[in-house]
Amino acid sequence: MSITEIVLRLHANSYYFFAILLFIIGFHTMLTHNNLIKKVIGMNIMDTAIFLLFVAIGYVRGGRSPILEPGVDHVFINPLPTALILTGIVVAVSVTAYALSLIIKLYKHYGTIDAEEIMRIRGGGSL
Amino acid sequence: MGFEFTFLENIFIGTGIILIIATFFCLYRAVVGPSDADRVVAINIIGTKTVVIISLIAFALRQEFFLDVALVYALVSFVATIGIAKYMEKGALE
Amino acid sequence: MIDVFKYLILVFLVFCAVFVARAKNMLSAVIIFAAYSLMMAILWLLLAAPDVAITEAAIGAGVTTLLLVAAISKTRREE
Amino acid sequence: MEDTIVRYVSRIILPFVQLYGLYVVLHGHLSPGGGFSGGTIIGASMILYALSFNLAAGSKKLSHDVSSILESTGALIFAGMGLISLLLGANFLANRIAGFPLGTPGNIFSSGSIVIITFGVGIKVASTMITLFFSLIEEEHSHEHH
Amino acid sequence: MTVVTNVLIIVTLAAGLFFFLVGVLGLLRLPDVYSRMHATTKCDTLGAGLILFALVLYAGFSNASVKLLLMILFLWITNPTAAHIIARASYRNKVRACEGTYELDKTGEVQCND
Amino acid sequence: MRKILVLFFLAVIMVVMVATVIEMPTLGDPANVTNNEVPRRYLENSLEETGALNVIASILIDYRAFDTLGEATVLFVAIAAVLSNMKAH
Amino acid sequence: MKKIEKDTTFWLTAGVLFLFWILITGRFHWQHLLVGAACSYAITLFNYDLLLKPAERSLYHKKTFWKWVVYFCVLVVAIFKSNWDVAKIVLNPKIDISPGFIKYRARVRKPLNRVILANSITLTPGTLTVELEGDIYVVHALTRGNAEDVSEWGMIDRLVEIEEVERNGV
Amino acid sequence: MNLSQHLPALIIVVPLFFAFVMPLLARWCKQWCVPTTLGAIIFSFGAAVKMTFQVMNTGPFSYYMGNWPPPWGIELSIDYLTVFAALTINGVGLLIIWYGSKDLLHELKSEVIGWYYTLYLLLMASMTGIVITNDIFNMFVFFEICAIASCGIISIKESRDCIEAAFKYLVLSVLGSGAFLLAIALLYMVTGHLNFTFMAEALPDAMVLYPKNLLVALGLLVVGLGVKAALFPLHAWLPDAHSSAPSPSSAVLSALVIKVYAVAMIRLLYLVFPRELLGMTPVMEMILWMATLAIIIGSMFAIVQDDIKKMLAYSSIAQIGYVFLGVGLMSESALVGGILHIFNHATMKSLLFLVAGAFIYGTGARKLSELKGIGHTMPIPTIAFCIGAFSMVGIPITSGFISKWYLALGALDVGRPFFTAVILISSLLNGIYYLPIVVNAFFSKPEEAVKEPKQLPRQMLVPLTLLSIGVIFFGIFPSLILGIVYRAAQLLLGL
Repeated sequence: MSITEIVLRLHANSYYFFAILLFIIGFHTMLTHNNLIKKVIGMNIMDTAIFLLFVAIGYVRGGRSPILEPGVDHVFINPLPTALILTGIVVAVSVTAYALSLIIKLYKHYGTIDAEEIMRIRGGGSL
Repeated sequence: MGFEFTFLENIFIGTGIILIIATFFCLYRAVVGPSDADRVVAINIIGTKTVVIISLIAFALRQEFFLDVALVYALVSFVATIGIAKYMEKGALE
Repeated sequence: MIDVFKYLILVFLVFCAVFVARAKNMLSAVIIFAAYSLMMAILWLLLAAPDVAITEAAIGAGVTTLLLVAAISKTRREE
Repeated sequence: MEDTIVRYVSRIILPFVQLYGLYVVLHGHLSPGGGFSGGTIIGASMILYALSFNLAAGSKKLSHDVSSILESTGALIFAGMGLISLLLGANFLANRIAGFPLGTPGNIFSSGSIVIITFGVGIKVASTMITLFFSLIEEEHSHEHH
Repeated sequence: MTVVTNVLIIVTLAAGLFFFLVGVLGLLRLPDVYSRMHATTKCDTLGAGLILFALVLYAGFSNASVKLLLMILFLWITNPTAAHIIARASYRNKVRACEGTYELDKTGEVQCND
Repeated sequence: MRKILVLFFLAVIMVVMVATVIEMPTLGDPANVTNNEVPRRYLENSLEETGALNVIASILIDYRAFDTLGEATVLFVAIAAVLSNMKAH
Repeated sequence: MKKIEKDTTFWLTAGVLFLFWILITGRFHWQHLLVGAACSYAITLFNYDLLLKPAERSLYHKKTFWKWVVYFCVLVVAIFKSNWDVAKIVLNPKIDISPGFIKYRARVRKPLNRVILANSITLTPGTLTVELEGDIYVVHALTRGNAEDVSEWGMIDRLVEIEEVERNGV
Repeated sequence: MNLSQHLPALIIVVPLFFAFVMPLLARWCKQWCVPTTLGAIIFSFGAAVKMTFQVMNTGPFSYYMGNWPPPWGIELSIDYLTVFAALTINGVGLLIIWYGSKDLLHELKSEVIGWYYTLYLLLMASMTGIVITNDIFNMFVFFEICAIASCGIISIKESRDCIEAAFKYLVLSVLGSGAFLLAIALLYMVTGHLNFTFMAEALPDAMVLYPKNLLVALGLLVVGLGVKAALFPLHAWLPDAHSSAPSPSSAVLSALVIKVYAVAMIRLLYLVFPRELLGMTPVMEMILWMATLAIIIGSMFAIVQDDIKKMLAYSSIAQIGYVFLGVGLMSESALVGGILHIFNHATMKSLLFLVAGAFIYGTGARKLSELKGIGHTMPIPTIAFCIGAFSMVGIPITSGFISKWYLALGALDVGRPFFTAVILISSLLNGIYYLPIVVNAFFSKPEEAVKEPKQLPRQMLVPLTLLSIGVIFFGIFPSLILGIVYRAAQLLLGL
């Protein structure tokens, strides 16, 4: 495959490509940062990236969002991924809230929210 | 898109593009700061611009119920700004 | 035309994600993350998913930001 | 926050935010939105109240007892609609087959159980968002009193 | 008629865009938070108002334009408030203003005037 | 050292994923396999089967209502977990 | 439970909310109207403590209505002017400002009017309300000229006049 | 309405329903919390039993949520494997919470006990949901409930180790869920379905057109589920989480939660992915080697532990390896062994954790060195511990022997005696760390800490006894459950 072809494919699938890029960035944030809140934000970015990929699957060129008008005929997008991702967003916010409450408690017990410091206080292991 | 854009719709999209480019500069301000207040101002502006961009593409894509989303933004971003400002002032949210 | 629009937003998102990772100050990370959420909503609209956009608007820009600020206010701010 | 401007502006726009949230909830089957987004908007309005006045006022207005009842009620409405459709002889969470009237599309009271469930979800999500925020904020508050 | 409306829309849109850009430029160029806030609140409020008003003209008399007008109203109420609260937060936390900023107490003077 | 390892790992993932993206079905193509009978029925019959104009609401609360019940439960479980965590002092 | 007194303010708020509902739904079927009425009533009831008490309300008085209209028209003109000012400053290659904080007192009594004044100050030329405590305003002015303007500025006088009319009217 | 027809839905919904009511009960009539919880789980257990008979008599069946047929709505599938798993979950879960209703009183503050029951019911409902749903996205939703609920029952105990462990577990769970959701996206993109059956039908075509997509999806699926099931290199969260939690939580996490993900993986790999795709890739081989490493290294780590719960946690890593060994070998006997081990490990590991909890309850000691001679002062729990330990080692007439026997047979069936040797070696390793405890418990002088233990209340003794009887009973009469396990394996392998 030549470079032009690859670029054209990536242009055609641009949402997928950027979703993957965002996923990697979020994943990187989650892996390499010691600050736990940063980890949570990275997790959120990762989640949104996956949602972007998922919603992009349902897109149809020229499609309208699926709100029916009786008597009018339109091309609609595929509504299923959108419906699924609504669920996903709520899941993400629940996890975020719970993770933040754990972080607050960790801060209360350890006096820090740095993963490495917590590990040092506990002794051994890695997060 | 399944239809040709009219002249005005093209203008709307063009306006949107210029606004997005402007948003990049706001992001620059949000990143470099220097103070927290600068960042909050930047995010406030990004919020306003988002509302406008959403309204623009609602008309450009001929889907007027997108305006609901813009209205939600106008309402909710205010809450976020107040929250951040309160934290900045007091160091706590209560 | 709309492609340019799309790419600009996507690049904006990538910038936001990178800057979130690089931010030294937690509050600025949260603020940039709020900007990320705001732009994401436009993307959802381009993908013709207003329901997701409206939820992202309320949850991503509003509640998540406030929860993160709440968590920061309870903990330390600098990295 | 003892700020006159924010206080008055919140006082003026809060009812509108809440009404808009209710609109989003109740028109979930007609326009974008639904229980989750609308509920979050209502929750955000209460958060705004707590921010612009203070936490004590917020928890006085919607006490923990009330919000925990609302939470359970919302979830129980959802599960209860499913069980009602069982009683009506259909499978769990059935709508038309269970015999809920669908009404005329475009009206608020249409589409059978959807609008009821959306309303339940809206209640639940609103109280959930409020409780999540308050419990994250309040912790230190009660700790100080110890 | 339509030509007139179109021209009006484009002019309003351009004006709004101009003010938006001025706001962004101000955000970038001005020296401290407070003066940046001048640029942003005023220009953003007006810019958003103008662009949304252009869309109102485009939509004509419909539900959409009502929503747009409501949006303008909300923005005009909330934007100055947000600006004020940010300014207050930074003022109380003694965020440094740029060099040459003076402080004046005119409470007495105004008292005399009336 | 660890950072380099992580970066290498992420680079590998990136390369694999981009290679996948290149071969994925074209975005927005109406002939994609996802536009099969499933969304077609949602779009064509949801009005008479559920009576909701918003197809997403009809999927969310009728066709796949069990998912949404699960979603409400996720919120509930988050509340239970957060409160049990925060109130325990 | 405190007894809720359903006075004019209550019904007026409910009415405004109902109008808002009609505006955003844009549907006039009886079901929508019924639900809208119920919702606005419920929300007014829920937000009873937020309603403006008689001493605070100022916006809706018969005699001052036109004065308010004029006020807002002047405000819009002032906003345009302020934007033009800012544009001139920002687009100037050399930024020419001399910012400062000015503390002054305005003789506006009602809190809501004070809030309106503060927001108007924020929106109008070269000034930004930084703090509002009692009737003391701390204003950030962008240029020396703006700072001088504040005291002889028409908005305050208009508000004071409105308040006087209101007081005399009641 | 005919109640028995709706059991597949009710088995999930009834615990959910009572979980929603539980906060109100906990606030206003506390004494009803325990009976309600027990009642809800007894109902689910009864439903599982009823469905087992139904399946054995009339074959697998499915339930359509909201009367929408599969590609459109959500389908719950009741077949041999799912009903077996549901039976295990609700049976063992019932005994654990019965035991817990007393044990929790001394481990938790009184104001959070209501939340514990809420979380426990939600955990039960979500685990049952994961195993019986036939829809991949629905499975994801239940994964999330399960993840948060299982973190919740760890962090509910106010100690810093618990919170730290819960956070670690949560982060890794979220990573796993993220990988799983990405895999769902990739699979949905090329098949257009979310239902297992329909996906399986569409996959052979997709395999020709978009092989890379499927391979990446497969990899993400295995990694995502592997993290959640603590498959060997991805197990970092497990020891802390399982050892610091309150004993009933440790029991349910170790015995059931990680197994549920294993069941999900079995169902996805065998029912959805076409055999050719699995043959094309080294996925099965990788699972096999990971399982082997898990068995050996998990046991080695367990040997060096001094904390009884930590030792049991490491032993869980080894034991989940057996299940995946059965999955990876892909022969009938091995699969039977693997599935059977899900049940057997659930009973014996919950027994061991509960006994550990009883030791801690009675003496407050959790170091193995402090527990010497406990057989003299707490005989019944110690005998139960012995039974569990023998079963872990795989001594005949205990149920652990049966599953290991089938696994060994399965390894020989496919001509890989190496894995039989692995099983033998691991039994030896298990013996090294379990038998000294048993010997010390009975044949050394009681340590100071265990001299005068608190007497165990009946609510704690009865579940222990029942579980130990179960371990022996299913070791002597394995045919009772072997029938259903055999059919499950045959269904999975398409025989």
